Amino acid sequence: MTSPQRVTPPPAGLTGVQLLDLYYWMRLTRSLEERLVSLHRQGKVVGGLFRSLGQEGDSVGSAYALDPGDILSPLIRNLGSMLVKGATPLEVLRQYMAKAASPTAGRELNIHFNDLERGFLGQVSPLGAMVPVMAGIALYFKMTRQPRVGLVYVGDGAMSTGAFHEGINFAAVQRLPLVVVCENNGYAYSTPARLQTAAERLVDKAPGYGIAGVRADGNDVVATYEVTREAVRRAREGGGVTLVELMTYRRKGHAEHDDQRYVPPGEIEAWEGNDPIDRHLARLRTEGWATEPDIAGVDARVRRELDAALAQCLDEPFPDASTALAGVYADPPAAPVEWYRRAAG
Amino acid sequence: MTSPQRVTPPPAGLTGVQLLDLYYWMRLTRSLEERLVSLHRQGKVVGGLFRSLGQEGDSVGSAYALDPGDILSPLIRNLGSMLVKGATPLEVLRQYMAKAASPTAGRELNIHFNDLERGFLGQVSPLGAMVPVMAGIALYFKMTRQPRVGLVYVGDGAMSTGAFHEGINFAAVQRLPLVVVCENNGYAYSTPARLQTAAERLVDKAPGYGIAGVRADGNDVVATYEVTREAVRRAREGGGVTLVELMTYRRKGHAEHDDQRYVPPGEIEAWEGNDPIDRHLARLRTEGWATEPDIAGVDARVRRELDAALAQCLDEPFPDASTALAGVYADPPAAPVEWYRRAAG
Amino acid sequence: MTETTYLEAIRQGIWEEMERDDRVFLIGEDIGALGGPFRVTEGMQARFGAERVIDTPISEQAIVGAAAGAAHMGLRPVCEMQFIDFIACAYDMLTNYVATARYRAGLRTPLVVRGPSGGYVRGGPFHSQNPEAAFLHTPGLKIVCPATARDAKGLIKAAIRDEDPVLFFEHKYLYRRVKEELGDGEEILTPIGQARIARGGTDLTIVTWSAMVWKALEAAERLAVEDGLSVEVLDLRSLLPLDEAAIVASVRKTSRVLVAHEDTRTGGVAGEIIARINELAFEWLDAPARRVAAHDVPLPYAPTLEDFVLPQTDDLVAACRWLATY
Amino acid sequence: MTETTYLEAIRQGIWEEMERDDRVFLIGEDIGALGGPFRVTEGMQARFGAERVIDTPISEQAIVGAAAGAAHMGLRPVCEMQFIDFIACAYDMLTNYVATARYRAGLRTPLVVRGPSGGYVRGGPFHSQNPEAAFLHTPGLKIVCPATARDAKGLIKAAIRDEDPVLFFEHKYLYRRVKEELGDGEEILTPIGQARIARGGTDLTIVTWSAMVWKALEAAERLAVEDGLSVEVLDLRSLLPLDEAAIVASVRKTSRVLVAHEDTRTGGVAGEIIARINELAFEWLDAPARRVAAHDVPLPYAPTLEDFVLPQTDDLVAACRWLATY
Ligand SMILES: Cc1ncc(C[n+]2csc(CCOP(=O)(O)OP(=O)(O)O)c2C)c(N)n1
Ligand SMILES: Cc1ncc(C[n+]2csc(CCOP(=O)(O)OP(=O)(O)O)c2C)c(N)n1
Ligand SMILES: [Mg+2]
Ligand SMILES: [Mg+2]
Repeated sequence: MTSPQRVTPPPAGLTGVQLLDLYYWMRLTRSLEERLVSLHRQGKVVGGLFRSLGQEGDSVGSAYALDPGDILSPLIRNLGSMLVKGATPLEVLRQYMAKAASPTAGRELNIHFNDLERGFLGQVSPLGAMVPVMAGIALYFKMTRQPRVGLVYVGDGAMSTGAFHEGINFAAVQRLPLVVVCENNGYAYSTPARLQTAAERLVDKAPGYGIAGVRADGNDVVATYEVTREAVRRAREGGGVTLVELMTYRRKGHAEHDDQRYVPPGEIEAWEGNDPIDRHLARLRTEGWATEPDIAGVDARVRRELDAALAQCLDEPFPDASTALAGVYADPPAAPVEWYRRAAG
Repeated sequence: MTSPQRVTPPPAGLTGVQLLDLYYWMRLTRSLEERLVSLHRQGKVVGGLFRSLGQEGDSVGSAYALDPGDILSPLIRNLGSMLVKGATPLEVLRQYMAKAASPTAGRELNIHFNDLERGFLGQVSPLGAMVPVMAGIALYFKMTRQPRVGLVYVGDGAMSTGAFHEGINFAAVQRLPLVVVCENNGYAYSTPARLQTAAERLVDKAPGYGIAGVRADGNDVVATYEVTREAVRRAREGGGVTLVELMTYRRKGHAEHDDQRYVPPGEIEAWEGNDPIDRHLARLRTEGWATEPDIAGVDARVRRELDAALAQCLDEPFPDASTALAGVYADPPAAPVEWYRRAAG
Repeated sequence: MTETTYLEAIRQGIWEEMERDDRVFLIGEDIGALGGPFRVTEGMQARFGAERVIDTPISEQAIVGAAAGAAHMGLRPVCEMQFIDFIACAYDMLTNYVATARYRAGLRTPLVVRGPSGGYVRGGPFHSQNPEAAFLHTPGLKIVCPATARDAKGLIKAAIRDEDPVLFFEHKYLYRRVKEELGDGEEILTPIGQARIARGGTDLTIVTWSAMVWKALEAAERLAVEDGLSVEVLDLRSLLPLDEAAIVASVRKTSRVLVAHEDTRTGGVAGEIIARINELAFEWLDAPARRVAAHDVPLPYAPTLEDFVLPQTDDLVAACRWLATY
Repeated sequence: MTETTYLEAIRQGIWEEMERDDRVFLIGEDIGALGGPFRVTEGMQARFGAERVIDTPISEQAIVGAAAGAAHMGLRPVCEMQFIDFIACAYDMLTNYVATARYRAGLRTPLVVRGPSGGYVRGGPFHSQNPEAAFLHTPGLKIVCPATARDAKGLIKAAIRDEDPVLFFEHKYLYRRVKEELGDGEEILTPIGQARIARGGTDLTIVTWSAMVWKALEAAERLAVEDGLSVEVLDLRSLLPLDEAAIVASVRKTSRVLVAHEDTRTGGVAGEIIARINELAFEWLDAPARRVAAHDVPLPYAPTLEDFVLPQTDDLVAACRWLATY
């Protein structure tokens, strides 16, 4: 698959196959979201839809730096990270459409789902909460002497939460194998980063926690991979926590309904010229890591996979109401049916 | 009062009167605590007793840097700051002994009391909470264009709380006239600073909030005054938040009942040689800012004042039970008396 | 005259108070240029400036804590929780600091915390909560939950003028679904702590609040038509303080009572209400006071599940029939 | 045989579980060298090492959150809140994350959060709280509140072995005041969700838990001697799940019931219990089910005030007399 006309040494030690792989994951992410946009317009997505357009590079590049056995916890916009870690488009589609067969059986939304075996722990909505939780997973790795690493994403916004602070600080003190990836996409909903923090760079928080800090271009999937890989290595070798700040931009609104009225004119357009997929494709082409047929092959594969996933789940049912009460506790196994739902009390 | 044999220029622009004043406040703090220790042994202090032995310098020096109209919020160990801001020994004694005539009428403990006119807002127990609250007071100063400043104390321990993080960050973004004084006394209860943070210096957190940071010797009352004064000036002139780290040491246990079993041998003794009062006295003497009669005069004044305060309140009553229900709300003015306390329901 | 939605009523209420009293200011996430996710504060930053409509970092503890500090000094902050579910992040600040400030320390702390609450909108477990039970046992707080556009306006205004901290739980399902004429130029103020008889009746009382009022009214209508039952619907409007007198009066009249709320049953507000009914109207009860509430599970996302877990009009009808024939 | 205090019983329970199961670990502030402010974890770091007895920064959210993460992976964390009042700081983490994890996402989260709670110790508003009402309406959590040394040991062991998150509220007033013989070598496990009849009786039931059990026993004794009344004292031990069957059985037997708790009345746990009694034993009631609870104020510091605000044995006696003569 690596093509003969290659002209430079492989970036970040990645093989041609891996470079094409990165393209595959980014393309899959974007195309899956595009499918979700049409489903949303058709009213098939039950709740809101959150896009990562323009941020596929940082999600994919950072998740790609993990090994099997490592566990990550995504943000709402880390669809790409979930996919890299083995979540399937079918699962994601089912989640958004609240299907009975979805990983959470229709209980939770979008990418809020987990598989600790594959290595992802879905987030909850209260921002920052996953930082302490992932510190706990890293604590488990440390206590059981397993050379595994946790990675948790936070936004430029989520870093303002108390939970973030308490979690990263605890992990730092314990020198846990944790990588904290700050996706700095310029906004938290409508709030620009300058109203979120007075710091020049979010990575400037690292010394205050006594941890390593590094900043990279999040729209360069390879650079993202490279800095995260280094942070993962450090964590795995007992070097403790790294704060990785990835500079990127949220080209779509906070969610589909957001008209981005608060964005200065021209800003989005400027970032369109800095698209992570375009940039990676350009690299693949100019440095000769992939041929046109390679690329077309990936595109076709993505289409095929998404077609298949969609075909499988589109007409699946919602969960049956009778499933609503099970599993709040291991014991008792189900909450009681309220008396007004039965004949009488 | 300034003596003729003065040999150096006044430190930090303080006059001889002021330098002796600093001594007065430190001595008052220490002697008041010593009185409290005997009261505690006699069972007259209702709850716990928290000492600031060896930390009087940082409390007094920092509070002394404020102007009338400025407001501070103390920690449990900032008795000295409260006194400088106008809280009286009588009030403090009454608080500890839960007297009816205490500022909180027996509802709250020790130095948990307020007078916004004099410029102090007592803390609550949940650590860190006062940082957002004091940010709100500074916000009020800013919104009403008053050249006033807020100062909030946090311990090396309290800086680990989410409330600290959210409060200082908000204040930083809004460029509020707030000074955050970290009293780094080496311990939070039994927890040494290295288990509280992996940072080398707590002041290293400042760049992460985009604010000024400065560190000083907290056992040098003049140095403490000087750095805080500069931070207060910056705040008053619209320069925003400063994090001031004052290096000191908690020579007594967390509270009177704490046997300090966790402290390495020799550590306390080493710090005894670095006593803020001794150091300041030595400066007064060697630099000639005060004569022996000046110093003896202060000591006598402190004794006199404490004798008087104690004489006044020692036999005062506890609050009457009938006062227990008033003032939860402005309206209704009192909680209802529970039915079992009355004839019948 | 045109009709005003529940959402617009809240907006108007805040707006009027901002115009009337320059101590009032707003603080929260994305309330400025965006006007909040539901546009409750739309246009306010343009009108009142960024100093009185403050976009904060994502820091609920700081929002509430800073509001408390400003309130001590005489300002009147109105805090927005972007979704009320996130009020959990400010739980310590609200219960330990804000609620106790007057009692402990004589500090006035007039502030409002408001935000979109409630389900029936496919919001999943973190965008559908009804947090009133979490705060009911906190002396020092007040809690209001308007059901109508008029009360939404009247209660937000009363909350802003109140001398104590008020939690204002607005129901997002009602935002645009409920509207009424609000009379031009009339000053609407709903006293905190007073219930409202939403529908008079003599056979049975439904005590409820917020969105559930509308389901209760539907149920009452159906029971009138299909069963000839006269059901009184009491809209509490305030939960803290609770209008005991109104509850007792209605129960003494009808002798049968159903307390209905959207939140889960165990530990929900209905328990408190039933205990009070028991204490104050036991002799008048011809049937046990009963509760209709959500099933005891986190609120799931799928429509089928949400519809099953949350109480529906049919459930109220069934429960009333059970009570009426007891 | 020697008597074991309530505090020592908790310590033993934790110790035994640490010995038995190396997945169990402790996490909290000052629990290592210090052994916690009350010495509940005394000697544990020396025995089990700093990896299994982790001194944390002052970060309640991190303590609970990290415990949850570790629990997902199969460990069994026991978190200490230095005073239970500070559990308020972890409210979001507990209610939104921990409690929902199994239902939302099939995540096992076996963890215990424990800490000194309760008043009668002149602790003032922030070192005296009873936080059970704050968590009662959270499906997914369990709540236990032991009154005796035996149950303190039996419930902490059961809590650690439970597959779900358990809040263990130990009463600091009982730490050294309550003791009993615990039988050498006997494995004590108290099933979660089962009440205990602390004293049998036929005329009236007091439903209560934690420190109030002892006051109820005192009251029962006085009422037996002075009034010839036979008062049953039901020690609930667990509040979530609630032992409905035991409550109902007792109420059906005595037909008069007092629910007593130390926490403030409005929104307190008694409301839930009275609602259930109403639902399940209404026909058996000869008098209204009534509550004895603290007055609705933050808990003040002065002895005179604390004694007035918190319910005392005299109050229970007065309330029982009122009920008995209804
Ligand atoms: C504690 C909390 N407060 C508020 C919200 C509402 N909220 C959801 S996403 C969001 C913005 C998040 O911004 P950021 O962390 O930068 O992530 P991004 O959306 O840019 O990826 C907000 C305010 C929340 N989820 N949690
Ligand atoms: C949120 C919270 N958690 C725990 C405590 C219990 N506690 C009281 S003081 C203290 C140690 C404080 O240490 P530090 O902030 O360094 O202040 P210092 O006592 O050294 O002045 C702890 C853990 C508390 N008050 N608040
Ligand atoms: Mg962002
Ligand atoms: Mg300290």
